[in-house]
Amino acid sequence: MPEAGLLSLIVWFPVVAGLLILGLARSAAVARWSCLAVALLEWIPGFFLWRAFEPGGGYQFVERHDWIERFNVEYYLGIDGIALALILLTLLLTPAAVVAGWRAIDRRTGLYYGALLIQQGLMLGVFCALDSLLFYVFWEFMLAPMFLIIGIWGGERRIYATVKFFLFTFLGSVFMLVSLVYLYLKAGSYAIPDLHALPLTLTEQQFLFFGFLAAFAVKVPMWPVHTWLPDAHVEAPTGGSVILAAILLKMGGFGMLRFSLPVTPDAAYQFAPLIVALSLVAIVYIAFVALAQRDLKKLIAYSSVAHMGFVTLGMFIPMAYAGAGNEQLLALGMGGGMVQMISHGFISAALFMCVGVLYDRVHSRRINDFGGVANTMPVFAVLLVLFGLANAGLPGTSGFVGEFLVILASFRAQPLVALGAGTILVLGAAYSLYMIKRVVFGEVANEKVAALEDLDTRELIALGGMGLAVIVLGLYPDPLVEMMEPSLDELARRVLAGKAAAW
Amino acid sequence: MIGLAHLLTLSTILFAIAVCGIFINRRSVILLLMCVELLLLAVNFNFIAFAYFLGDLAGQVFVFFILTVAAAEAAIGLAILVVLFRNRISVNVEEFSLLKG
Amino acid sequence: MQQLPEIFPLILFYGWSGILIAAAVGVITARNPVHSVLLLVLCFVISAAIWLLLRAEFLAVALVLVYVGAVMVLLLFVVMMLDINVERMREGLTRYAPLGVVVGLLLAAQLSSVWWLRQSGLEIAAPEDSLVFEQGNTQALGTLLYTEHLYAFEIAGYILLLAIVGAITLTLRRRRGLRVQKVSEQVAVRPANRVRLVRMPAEKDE
Amino acid sequence: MMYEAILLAPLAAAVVVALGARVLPRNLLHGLPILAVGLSACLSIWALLEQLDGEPVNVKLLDWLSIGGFELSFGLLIDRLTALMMCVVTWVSLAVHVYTVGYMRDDPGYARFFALIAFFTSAMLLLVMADNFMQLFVGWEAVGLASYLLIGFWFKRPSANFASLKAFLVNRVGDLGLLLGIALIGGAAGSLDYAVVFSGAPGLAAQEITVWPGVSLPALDLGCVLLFVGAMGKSAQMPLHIWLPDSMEGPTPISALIHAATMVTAGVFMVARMSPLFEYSPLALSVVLAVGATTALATGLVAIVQQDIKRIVAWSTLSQLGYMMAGLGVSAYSVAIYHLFTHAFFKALLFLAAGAVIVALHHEQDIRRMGGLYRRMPITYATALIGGLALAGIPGTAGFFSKDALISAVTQSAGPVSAYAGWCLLAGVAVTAFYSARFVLVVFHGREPEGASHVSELEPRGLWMLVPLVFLAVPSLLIGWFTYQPVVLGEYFASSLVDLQGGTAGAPDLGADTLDFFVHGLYSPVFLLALIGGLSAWVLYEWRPGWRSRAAPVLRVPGRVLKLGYGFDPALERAIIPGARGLARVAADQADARFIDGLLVNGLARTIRWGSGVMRRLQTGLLYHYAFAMVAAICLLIAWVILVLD
Repeated sequence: MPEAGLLSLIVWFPVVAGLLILGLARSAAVARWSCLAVALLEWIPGFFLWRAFEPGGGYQFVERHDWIERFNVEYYLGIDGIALALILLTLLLTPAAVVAGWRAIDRRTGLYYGALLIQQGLMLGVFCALDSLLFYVFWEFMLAPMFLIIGIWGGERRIYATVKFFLFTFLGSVFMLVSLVYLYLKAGSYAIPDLHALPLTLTEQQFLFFGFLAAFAVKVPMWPVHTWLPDAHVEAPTGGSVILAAILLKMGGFGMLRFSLPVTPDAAYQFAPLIVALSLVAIVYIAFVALAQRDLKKLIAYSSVAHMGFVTLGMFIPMAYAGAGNEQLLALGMGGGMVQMISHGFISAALFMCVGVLYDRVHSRRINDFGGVANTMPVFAVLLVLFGLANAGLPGTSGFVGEFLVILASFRAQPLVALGAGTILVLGAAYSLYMIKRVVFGEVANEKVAALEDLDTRELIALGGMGLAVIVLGLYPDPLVEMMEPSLDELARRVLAGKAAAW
Repeated sequence: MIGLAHLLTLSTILFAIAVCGIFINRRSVILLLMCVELLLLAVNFNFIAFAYFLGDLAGQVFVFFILTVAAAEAAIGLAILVVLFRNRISVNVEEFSLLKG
Repeated sequence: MQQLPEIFPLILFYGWSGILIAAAVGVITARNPVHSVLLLVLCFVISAAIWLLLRAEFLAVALVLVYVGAVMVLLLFVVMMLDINVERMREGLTRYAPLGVVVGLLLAAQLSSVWWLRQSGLEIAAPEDSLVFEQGNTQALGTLLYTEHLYAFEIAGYILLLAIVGAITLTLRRRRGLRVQKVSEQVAVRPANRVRLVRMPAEKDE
Repeated sequence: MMYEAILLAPLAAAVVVALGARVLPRNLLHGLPILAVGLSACLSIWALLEQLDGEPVNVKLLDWLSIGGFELSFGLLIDRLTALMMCVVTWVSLAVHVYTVGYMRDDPGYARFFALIAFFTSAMLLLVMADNFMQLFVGWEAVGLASYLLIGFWFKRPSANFASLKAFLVNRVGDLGLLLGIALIGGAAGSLDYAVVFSGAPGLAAQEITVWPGVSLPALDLGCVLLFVGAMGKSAQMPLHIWLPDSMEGPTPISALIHAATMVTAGVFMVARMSPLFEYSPLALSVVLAVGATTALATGLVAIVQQDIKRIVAWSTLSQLGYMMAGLGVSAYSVAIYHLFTHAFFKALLFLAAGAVIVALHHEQDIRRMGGLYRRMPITYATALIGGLALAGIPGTAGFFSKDALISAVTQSAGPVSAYAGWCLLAGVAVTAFYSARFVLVVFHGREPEGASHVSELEPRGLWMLVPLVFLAVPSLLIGWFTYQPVVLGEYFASSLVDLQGGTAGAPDLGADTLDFFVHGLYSPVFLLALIGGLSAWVLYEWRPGWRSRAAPVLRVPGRVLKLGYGFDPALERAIIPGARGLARVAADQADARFIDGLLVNGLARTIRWGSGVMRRLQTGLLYHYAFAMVAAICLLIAWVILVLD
């Protein structure tokens, strides 16, 4: 397969297909199957992308054309190892999101599946974009399908949730736009590599850093701008939740690696203690919040916040305390954060799908409505326990790898921070397993649970596939890390070199 | 000889009268329209005066366009007025507060 | 052209100005809207006269034709057409008069202050020196309009067109149940719409 | 290849059984795991023999990942310590596998159980065969997972679910320490490979860790203490011991395999494995010694008052683990491991015997409803007696050799807490003998309870359960005679354990050879104490039971304290759990829902709505208001032009 245009194909194929499904699919079955087919077909270029990618080769598969000449905006695509990992994650998880809505979405299916595919394409666009304005366009457009998915097929309070979701994320990204425009005025270009190379004074960097932080912190989401997430998750249909948790949240972390760290390295260095503090709060405090949840989806949503805290912690802790020039430590922390993102993508998607499986059957998400599910759904119970344990960071599952690396990096930087982060070992296990204890174990709690049917083939394939991914990533994360490592090393070098001195 | 001051004073007085008119006539939309015409007239006076005294026809061109737009405005305004009256049987300004927040 | 005394235009100006101001005051104070409109017509006519003094012949004529001839007639038409309760319209006239006067005076004072303040520094060229007025006013204006301001002129045309269309659409009243000939339907009709051929089984004799 | 087979055979069996639970015939469901573990067991013996006259072997399995200067991989390190542990794990596991066929015969979760214990065996092997800290942690957590799933095996029971959750979480507290310790060592040594870290131990001892700006701690002391916290969790040292008695909710084979013989000794193994590090940290060793000795005595006392047959053995396990830790604390690593080795056999034996009794009595676990079973269950009785004697450390049994050597090592050490530890352990001997005797006497002697006439050990499970009992009884009784000489006195562990402080060498009480030590043991105060303990149990439970009720008023308060387990469990259930829940509720309902979401987020929205409400009132909809505003604005604008611009 020719490498030129591969990225464009990956980005636009689902968008076009989504538009077609949205416009043409007359019956639910057609919409479902064609959407699934498109999502699976995307794996083919994805596979070629993966095979042809060379770790350490800088930005690859570059496509560069003029877009808006007047402002020097370009259609500029290209990926490094970090983006590739997230692209593969997106490609792998989209079919799961399609399957997740198989039963639950029974009205306006064409619109739903169209929106899902468009969403996928736009998210891939974010990962591929090397022009910051293009990045921003994808970034903002991405909100629209999710807005529809939650707003149309959501639960009772969906309007509140969508408005909250939209306002939060939109408000944040507007600040990013301001930062981008400032950078453009300064650099005369929107190309991300140019922005990386642009020298900036410390004061400039401070303002820009907070501009970017506003956008990315909301997306991650970091404490205390996280409250949109539980609401959005609770109201979203399962497929929406899967996409939201698995991929949308990763935008924040990705953005930090693309912008916050390399564009404003000195400010990042300066404000790292702040980010670390926020991350710690997210890990410890949110874990407690999760412990008290009565709604399955809320619990998982809060645990997402806590786990994403590890991502930001990993990215910033090496800078917060270690001396400059400690590239390896920074690469370790960022690598931990990245692995954590990928792993959390699978785990949270799977957990939300599990909740969806239960919700499709019982139409409830309250933990108290369940109990003894293992009696009637043994296969499902095994998978849920697996994902619960992965969520608790059990070694052998992917959840462990990221946490391990981040704690390793944290301890080297600041032992007490590692201690605080390490409490996730106990707290994460507490809320995950406490949930499992109440849902899966025990006697059959009520007639609804007694009437449960175990997974059907589609669900089994989707969940089983994710389970396999979680275990494989946990036992053998080397290929993933190898893919990202050169990019991370390069990034770490760039960040630690700083900019203010150059100016 | 007529000076610029004469004309400007005249237009000022005319303008002030028209503004007064807007405030005095709190009832009729028609009168408001008429006051607006008066305002425009006052402004036109200024343009014509300056065109004359500065020897620049641009002022007159401006007046030309103002007349055009004012004619259009009057036509549309009156049309709206007619529709309004047809629906509400009144042209009383105080009865119209649809835009109230 | 016979030279008139210098003072003559000034006298004309003062006279017309007086009438103009009086008419304007009348416009806003007349109890009957019809009177107001008529007084406004007077205002426009007088203005046209003053504009003639300022060598804006074309505009003066246009003012009379367009405004007095068209707009004001339209206004008068509307006023008379609409059955306006004159007495009710005039309520509260005196109530708001002081406010109106104050606002008007304030504005007048401010506007003139601009003039008085700036007067000293502003050099006004003598009107006779200007070459612009050598040729006929209409010709000069026309030249300007059709060359330099052609786009604006075109746009003005569109605005007028829009105003016409707008005014018509707004006031056009579609009455329900009115029997109107629909020509397009009549032309487009097909035999099948009008005649239905029915196949009936032949009646059998029992 | 062989070494990989040892590790992977049980895992493969577990996977096959788990996936084929519904399709495989019953014979294969237990046959496959037994064959696989049997294979591992035989290969472990082979590995041990290889090690007896060979060099340690290091096998690389898989590159896990490498990033930021860390190269993490899975690998197998087989030296003498590992080989011994492998033998213990696989052989006890094999016995338990066989026993399970009988014990779990009627359970609907038959396949699940075999899959899990086979998985556990693999995980435990992964732990002991690890050649780096990361893999150690992976194995560490994997055995924890197996333990969690097996304690909660009967998932319909609320008590089992609670116990499994408790076990996992308490273990996780310890794991946190272990993980931090690993992180510390990884950071300080720049690698997580045993070889690299151990060879750099002297350098590590000189490093300092800045915990807080201005506060530095010796890296190795901190690291070893953190590692030991991990060991405290897994090996159930006070105060992290609370999960182990509750873990008896799991099926008895599990209690024997995981919660007596293997997993709980992982902490001991780990500290021994880290001996090159601990040797440079006298502080950490003192902590180990103090915690171990305290646990040994305190938990032994609790065993006296237990009425549940399994809990007696469980608390005694805690006590014995304390002994092992104490041994580690005086650098007598080989002796501690030796005690681990013998303890694995006799404690598994005791558990399996207890299980046989439980099954025979139709899941009755209260010893007050037992008695006189020696007639009905002679083989079980004989094996339990052997186990009890070994546990009490009667000279000649396996327990004697290891425990006496251990006590000798501790009492002759000269550390800061040695005296305290020595007294604890000596007192513990009497306590151990007392509860061992009580266990045997109350269950097998005394008056037969009503309805016990039909009890038979041959029916219905038969040989499946008796063979493992006999199989374990033999080493419990005899193995000391063959192994004491090389392991404790000889140089068996010379290549794998580092003993700078001289914990075992120079202890004259250890005897010149095995027989010498045995004879020496007969005269030692330890034996005397054991006799006193055993005899007093005989007096109170067999000869003069009435004395117990007479002593009752005096012993009420201490008895109550012991019954409550010194208040750890009530503290957990009344303070820590409700406290955590309350904190969670406050965090969720007040801080998050009410403050952040309610006050800040929705508060902002409300403020905007209020503001727009105010602004809305300006929009009256009345024309002249707008007109007035416009004119006023024009006035202001002109005023601004006049006053400011001029």
